[in-house]
Amino acid sequence: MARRLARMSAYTDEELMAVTMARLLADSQHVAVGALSPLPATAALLARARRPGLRVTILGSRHHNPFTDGGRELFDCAAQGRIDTFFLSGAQIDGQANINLVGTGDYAKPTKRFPGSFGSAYLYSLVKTVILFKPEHTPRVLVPRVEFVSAAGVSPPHEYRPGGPRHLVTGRALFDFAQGRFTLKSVHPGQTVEDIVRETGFDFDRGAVGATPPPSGDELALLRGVVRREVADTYPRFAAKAFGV
Amino acid sequence: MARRLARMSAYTDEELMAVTMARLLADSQHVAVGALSPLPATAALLARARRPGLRVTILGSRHHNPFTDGGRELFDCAAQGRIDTFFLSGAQIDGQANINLVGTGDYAKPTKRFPGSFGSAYLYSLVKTVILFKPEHTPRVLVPRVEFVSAAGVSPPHEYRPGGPRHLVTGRALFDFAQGRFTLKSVHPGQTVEDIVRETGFDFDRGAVGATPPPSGDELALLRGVVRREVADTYPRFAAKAFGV
Amino acid sequence: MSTIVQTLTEFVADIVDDSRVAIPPDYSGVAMAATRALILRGARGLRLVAVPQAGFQADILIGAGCVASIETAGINLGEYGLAPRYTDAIQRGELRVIDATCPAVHAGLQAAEKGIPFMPLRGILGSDLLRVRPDWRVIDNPYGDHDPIVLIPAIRPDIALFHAACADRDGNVWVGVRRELMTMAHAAARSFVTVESVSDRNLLEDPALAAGTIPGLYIDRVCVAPGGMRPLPFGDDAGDAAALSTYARGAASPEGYAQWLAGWLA
Amino acid sequence: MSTIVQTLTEFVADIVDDSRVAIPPDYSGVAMAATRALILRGARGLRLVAVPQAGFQADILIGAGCVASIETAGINLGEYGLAPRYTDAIQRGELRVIDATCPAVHAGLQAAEKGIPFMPLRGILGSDLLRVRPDWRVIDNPYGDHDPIVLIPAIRPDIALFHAACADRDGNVWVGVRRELMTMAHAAARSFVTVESVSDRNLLEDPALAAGTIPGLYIDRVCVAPGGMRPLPFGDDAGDAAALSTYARGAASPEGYAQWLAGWLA
Repeated sequence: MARRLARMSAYTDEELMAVTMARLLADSQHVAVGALSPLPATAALLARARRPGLRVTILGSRHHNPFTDGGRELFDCAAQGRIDTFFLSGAQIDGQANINLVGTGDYAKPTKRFPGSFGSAYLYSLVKTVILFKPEHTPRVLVPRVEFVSAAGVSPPHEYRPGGPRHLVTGRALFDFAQGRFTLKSVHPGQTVEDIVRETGFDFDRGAVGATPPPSGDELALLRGVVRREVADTYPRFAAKAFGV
Repeated sequence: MARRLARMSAYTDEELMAVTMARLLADSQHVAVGALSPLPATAALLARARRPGLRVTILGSRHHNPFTDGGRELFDCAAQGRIDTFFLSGAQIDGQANINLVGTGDYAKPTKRFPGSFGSAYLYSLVKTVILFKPEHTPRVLVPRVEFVSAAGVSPPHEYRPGGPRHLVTGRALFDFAQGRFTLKSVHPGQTVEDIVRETGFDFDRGAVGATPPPSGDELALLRGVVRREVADTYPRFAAKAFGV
Repeated sequence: MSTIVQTLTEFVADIVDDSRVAIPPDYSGVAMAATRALILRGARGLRLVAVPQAGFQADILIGAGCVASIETAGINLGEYGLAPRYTDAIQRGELRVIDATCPAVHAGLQAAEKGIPFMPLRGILGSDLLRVRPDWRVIDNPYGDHDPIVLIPAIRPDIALFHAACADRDGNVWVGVRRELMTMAHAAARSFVTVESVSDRNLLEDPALAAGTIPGLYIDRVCVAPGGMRPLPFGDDAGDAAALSTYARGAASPEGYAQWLAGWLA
Repeated sequence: MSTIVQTLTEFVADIVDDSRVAIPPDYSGVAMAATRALILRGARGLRLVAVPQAGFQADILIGAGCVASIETAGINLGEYGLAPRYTDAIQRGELRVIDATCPAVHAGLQAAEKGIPFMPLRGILGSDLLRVRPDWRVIDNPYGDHDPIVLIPAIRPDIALFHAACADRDGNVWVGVRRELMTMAHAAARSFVTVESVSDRNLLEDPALAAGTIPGLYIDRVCVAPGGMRPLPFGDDAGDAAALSTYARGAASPEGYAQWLAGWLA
């Protein structure tokens, strides 16, 4: 993913996704990032570099993790409504924003077994704004219907659900999610709407589709400076390869 | 209470009660004492002075309180079955071992209001052995039926209740409690069975009623030495007046 | 975000009348200096939640007419006896008491901390507390067989008010083993904390101190008030036994209390 | 009572086959040296509870055939990728996976800690986890109106197994901010802890350290195992990235794992 595409852009795919995700954090006061999520961590730290008042909590980080009540505190904190934005991904994501982190085929004898649902089944409902992210944008992962619902995209109206999915950022495009449907908002540089239609396994709405703005010089300078150093603290392997020079 | 009775005993009333309570701790591995309970603290520390393996937890003490998970830990610990013996008292205690720590008269407009139930409603059911203690032994406090049940002495068989009251130590006597009835076990020096019947407001059983053994020389030496010093750490006012010289 | 305010007057300004205020027991971290400021500002209608029991602070506030109701497992002045202003206010019908039992208060706060509507709790069955607490429900344990169990609804205070040893510039507050203060801060919408001092060093950066620190995330107001728990004991300060004794004696009568209060506020 | 045992062989002797063993995640306090001793003793049928997710330790134990089942919110090797022995064991039908979600594991342990049969939890509704976890019940919230809520039954491990920085002679164990280790110890019937060192000073006597200390009341076995979490990072020890990488590469095949294991046990 980190290799430059043929278009010889001045930024990496990770940088473009991180910048796109960071721009979705404008209304957030407290962004939390789960374990093993270097891309969201990069986005959150970039947003914080631009807006120092933003509170960023990164699980697994020694410097951006304020929790002192054990592993449960992130989850308690989310249920208290003290976290505005969280990030989730899925081995499969479908058009109703259901995500699958468990496996394909029969649950008892899976054809493919993924690592597990982690906190998704819970946080997807409780954090006001969840941003889905998935570098791979193909019909293999963006499917009509996930084979196991780790966390449901939508809920019946009477169910307690203060939060849910609001955006999906992939390696090709940015979608919004509302009323149970994805809407294509912008395509990344080098992509066309037709590319997106072809590479997306589910049906989605199209309004006025824009072009995802590439990282600005300021954004790249921050990413490759302070943000890279902060990310390296928790994700040294990611930091070593995801950023341009 | 601390004044010597006319019988000019060589020990105080508190010392006799503490010794009597301490002797009930022989089967216990972990004795806990609630806040504002100097007499049980004295009994537990005496038992520990004689059997150093005994674990004694005294709420409010700086040296005998191992808890590090906040005010709830005593209660969680009790529910886990890790506390063998606890002590409770009551402004009223009745023949079914119900205790009243709330008030008399109409609940909404009490004739007399007591401090409150504290942890009794919970610990009375969950700690295997609860020892009731009450220096005053009169029909005023040992009543046929308490006017408010802070904590119930007995429960229907299907209710979850691993613990409950097993003994009652007063300024006059020692009772056991089983099958919903008190049985007089021994009367303190200077008391007769008739005294007990007259001063007890509820009906109780009598088997072979013995005489409560007075504190031995060893017990008094411990009480007035190490135990008094340890008690003073938490209860300086009590320690200053409850022990003989 | 945590704000460090300069005066206790400012500090208590946002503890508005009728707030539901969680307070710790006398052995934990009682904000006595802030209590004085609350009385000076003429606070009214406070709905206290004692975690889990109350003492001097509640009795003083009740005597001063600041309190509409108190949820508590019990109240007394420790070795100094009964709480006289509390008893008096009840008998005059001026105070609503919501009787609880210690673990139920803790469980209710933990339910709020976890963002759940209730917490089950063992024990309590057979107690008349169930009669006077209709909000405590009894259900059949879904995992048992004819096994009744009590449910305690979440307790969500508007404000947690307490005293602690130390805060830092980010509003992190060190409470050590007094974890009920942390639960209070997690459960309450906002937390107001007086401290002995403010450290220039971030408390969360020290692994030993971090273990006993409430993150600034939960802390809204901090005010430096050295000796802010006096006359109660706190840490290595043994407190002022004579002053506590004077209160207990004075507060035994309305006149004695009024005289004591005038002296305290002077 | 806490017993300080001299060797890891003694230490693991009482972690009998088929025990339900709670283990922490890779970033907490994993008892790796004890894991090696468990494999050397030929442990079988362990029912792991990952609190709340698993990593190297579980993958190694699974590869060695020690594990019958694992309850976990997820498993991977962090930056080193998927857990290969886990995936392989599932596909060969040799491992029972009890899928969870992180907060449900924490809630289940908290229920055990509180001695209650279950804990309600928000979220989860709509997830297929409810389909594969019939022990997670959905009830109508008694405090709501047509408000379904999930119940998580108590998780009561036989043994909590972890590594910590320090113990003292009374079996008190310092874990600092790693409070999930404390919850594990409270919830489990018995706790087995390896430590970097044993202090002659009582940890509870120091107010700063006490805040991060599990009382000896909950600790059954302590064994000194310096570097007992290696090759995982711990405290100021950054761990052995090369060794972790070697494992991840080797364990990709059964043969590679066998070779790696032989080297580790040698």
